Amino acid sequence: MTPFVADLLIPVGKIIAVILYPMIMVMVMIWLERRVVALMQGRLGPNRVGFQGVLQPVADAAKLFFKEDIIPRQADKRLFNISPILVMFSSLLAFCFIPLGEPLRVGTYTLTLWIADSPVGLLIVLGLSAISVFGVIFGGWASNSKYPLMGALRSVVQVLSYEIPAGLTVLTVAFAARSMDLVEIVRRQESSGIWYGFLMPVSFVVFWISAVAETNRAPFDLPEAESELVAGYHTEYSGMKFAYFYMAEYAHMVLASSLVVLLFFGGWLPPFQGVKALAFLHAVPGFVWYLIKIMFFLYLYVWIRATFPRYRFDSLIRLVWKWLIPLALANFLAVALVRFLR
Amino acid sequence: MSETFEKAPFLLARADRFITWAQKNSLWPFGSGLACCAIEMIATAAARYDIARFGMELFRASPRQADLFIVAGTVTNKMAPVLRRLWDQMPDPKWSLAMGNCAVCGGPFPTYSVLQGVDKIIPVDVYVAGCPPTPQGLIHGLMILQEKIARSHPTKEILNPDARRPS
Amino acid sequence: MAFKEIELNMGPQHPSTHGVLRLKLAVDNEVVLGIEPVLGYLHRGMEKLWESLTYVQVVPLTDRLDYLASLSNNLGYVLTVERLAGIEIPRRAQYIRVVLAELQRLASHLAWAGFMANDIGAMSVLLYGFEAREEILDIFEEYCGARLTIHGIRIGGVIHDIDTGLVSRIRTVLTNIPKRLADIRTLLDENRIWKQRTVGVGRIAAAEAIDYGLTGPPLRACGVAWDMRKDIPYSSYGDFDFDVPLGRNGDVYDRYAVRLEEIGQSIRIVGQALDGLPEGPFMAKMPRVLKIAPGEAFHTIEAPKGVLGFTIRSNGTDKPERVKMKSPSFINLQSLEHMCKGNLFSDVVGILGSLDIVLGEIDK
Amino acid sequence: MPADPADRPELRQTLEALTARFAGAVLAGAVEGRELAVRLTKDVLAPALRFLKDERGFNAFEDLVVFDNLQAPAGGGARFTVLYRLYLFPGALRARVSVDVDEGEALDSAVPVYRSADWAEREAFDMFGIRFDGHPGLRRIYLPDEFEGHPLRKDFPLAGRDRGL
Repeated sequence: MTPFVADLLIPVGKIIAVILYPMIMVMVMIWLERRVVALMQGRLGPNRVGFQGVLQPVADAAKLFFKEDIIPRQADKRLFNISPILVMFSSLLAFCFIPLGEPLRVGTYTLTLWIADSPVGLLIVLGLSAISVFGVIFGGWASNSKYPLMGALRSVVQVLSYEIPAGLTVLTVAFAARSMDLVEIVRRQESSGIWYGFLMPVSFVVFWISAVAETNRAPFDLPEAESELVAGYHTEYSGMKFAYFYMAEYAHMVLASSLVVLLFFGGWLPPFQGVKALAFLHAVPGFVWYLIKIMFFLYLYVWIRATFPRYRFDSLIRLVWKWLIPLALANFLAVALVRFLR
Repeated sequence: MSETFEKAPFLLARADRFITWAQKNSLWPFGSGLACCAIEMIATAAARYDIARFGMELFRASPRQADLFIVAGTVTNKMAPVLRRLWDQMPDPKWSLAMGNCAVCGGPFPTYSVLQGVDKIIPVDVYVAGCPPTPQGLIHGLMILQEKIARSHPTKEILNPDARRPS
Repeated sequence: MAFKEIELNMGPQHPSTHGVLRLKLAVDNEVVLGIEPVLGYLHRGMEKLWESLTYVQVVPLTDRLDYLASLSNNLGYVLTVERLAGIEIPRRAQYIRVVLAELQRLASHLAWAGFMANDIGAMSVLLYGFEAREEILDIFEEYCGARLTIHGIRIGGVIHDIDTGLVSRIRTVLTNIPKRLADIRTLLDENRIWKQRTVGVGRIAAAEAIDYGLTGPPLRACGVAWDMRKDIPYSSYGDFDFDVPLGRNGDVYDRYAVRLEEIGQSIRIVGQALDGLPEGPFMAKMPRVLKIAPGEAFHTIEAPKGVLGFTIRSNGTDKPERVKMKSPSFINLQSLEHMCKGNLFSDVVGILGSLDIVLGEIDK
Repeated sequence: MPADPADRPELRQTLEALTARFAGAVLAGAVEGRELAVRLTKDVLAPALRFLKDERGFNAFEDLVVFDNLQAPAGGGARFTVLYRLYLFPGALRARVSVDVDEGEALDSAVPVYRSADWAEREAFDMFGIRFDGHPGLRRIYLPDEFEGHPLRKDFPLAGRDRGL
């Protein structure tokens, strides 16, 4: 294995893979969302473009690519252009720290299925996904018109206040796994034989609710409420810039679901490890389990969107400050107590 | 470059086919209904007729992200400047469809406050007659528009901007 | 810090203004201080146009007023002309008119349920409501060929007779509607988010409602039992027994509950009308050119949106001297500011949806 | 549907009370079925509406109708006839208060009495040009403010005067 291959080809290959992975997941997600929401509403959804509408996201992206790129005259040019990049960049960068499976032994070389694995990978991913809030704020502010501004202000308050319960519940997982390293957390779940989702169900539920809220989805989609704010913070965006916002939203959903799977449902571990009779499940590679679990949570996102009405702003904030944060705190104390007594 | 374009080398023709295929199959209509035709437009997007099958499901509320302007209903003189502004706010390449007799030619209202036909203020690609046109009629109009897009040559417009359509 | 009141414009083009209504809102970051609706973006000059058409030619134009309930507009106008001209309508025609008007109320309420739920965020209810409404539109299409602007009721009676085949198809639709309604009810009735968005929002007291001239479901949601079908029965509504659903505290949730309840009542009325369909002609004997002696008549009906009234003055020729329409949505919209003051911006969308206004009827 | 044959006694009392209260101003009065029709002079309109609402219980304002008598001259020969239609809930009784107005004359507004008369009066001003004194914000409701002329007058052509746009 010449250093040229080891130090250049493989890392570049991995980087391309990490960029492609969310893009493909976003394409799948766009198709999945429009089909599933349509079927839930008693209609068919896109099924003319390619087999069963599979090429629909490709058509959307290509069309948006060739659209005229309008920058409103009264907009603040620099901020206006930076915000879609910020939103997209933060989610793609966060994907570098998401491990996709156990390292593979390829001949003599061990291929690690992630780009960077740091002892504080969890914090870095949370921090990076928080950068997207800046993109939304700059975008809403720079468009210099009333509806985007209101959308951006709503998004600021919502995402910041939902970071707190998310952070607290993530702490309980780190507490249980005694480390912040995502790979270590999964290995810890494997060795302890029980997934944290079942060990600490309250943490899972609170984290899931704040994950849905942070990605501005479903009942919490106030920043881009079509019926009130026309199109929320990305009202003034068109063409490829809007495509960034549109895809970044899905990328954040994939990021949040993969986080939930890693932290609470044992990433790439096959289910029912302990049971000897089901040992054949180990034959299936870890990455496949990982994908199945992520798809389940993405389906859950879409299911929630098709059923629930939208929260009003004050009830949204009351939910987090009166219910989620106290619950997360109590849960954190309980976990700490249990750890201390054992 | 434009002379070589006359011979429409293979590359540009293929690019045309791909671009028009993408534009044809992801026409996002602009959700602006004016009168009775708006209800039929929504019925066309609803479960039974479902234009989501052709990829037209996302009724964008903001003109910036829409590429098809369906003028569904009566255009009054008070609404005309608003409609023109909405049309200008839409990014190119954009198409428009005059749905219903009121939008096409003023319909049953030869009165002081109605604009006799929306093509007085915006260029119209497809006229759909009917008062209101049935969802099948509207879908037929949309299919004609898709054929019109398939025949267009976006690369020609990109290469020499002066050949651009009057907007 | 100087208090700066933002002037927000829910402009003539907005996803949830149900047409071309423009609301000038004075907003203190999301709290509504004042609303001034601006109308006229769909003013087609109907009343001027009617003065240059004959009585019979006006009927199809009344379809385009409240385009979600065109048969009710026809019924209102046609009853006024018949009262003016003193035409006697055969009982079978009156029963068929009741069947059509009540089916139209079903379609209008189902479409409204979809629009309102979509404004508050529950997208799927719009699709379920429209799917249920499509079945009723099939009946209209079979009866007289049109889905939305139906023009099914003429001066002197109705266009066609109802044969047994159509009666059985109407009955199957009547059995399907409650099933679809059950979907909508399970999705919304006890939904915590829906209740948070609607209970106690846009509340109006009964006395204020009457003073604001509110009519129809928004008024009955305040507990005021004013239903023209009961108070001044017309077109043989007296023969059917149905009760008038009432709300208690006149907020958005009660208007929602009253309208869904009315759907159940309308199904009862259509059932009874079909059972008791009398024999006889479906159209009175009408002169070829209808000339009406000078006079004036005023008649009101209970349209899905509220009390719809027509004042017609004749001058002996075949053209009306003046036709004035009293539109329920026009009067109901006046109380929007009273209901929205002090609420949040996202409640304005809910309250506007609960009033169920249609711009064709407001702007005439 | 012919009007109810039985005349309503309370409407008859209202008519007598009205004629007693506004002696010279009641030009004509009749009770027909469930409707009381009264023709008043211009200056007594607002007090009469206040009287009907407070003492006689006509609590709901139903409609405001304006007739242009250019071709069909009314009794008094005035250009416009303005009708106020009131409704008594729950008794289901109606009152038709009509006033004759000449061109250029103003009526005093009914908004202090019936709040929902606001837009109806603005529409009457927009369509006929009748001014209402005391109206909180009398301006055109349908047509743009720079529109000249009042469309529903008989002498206004259907297709409008200037075919702008």
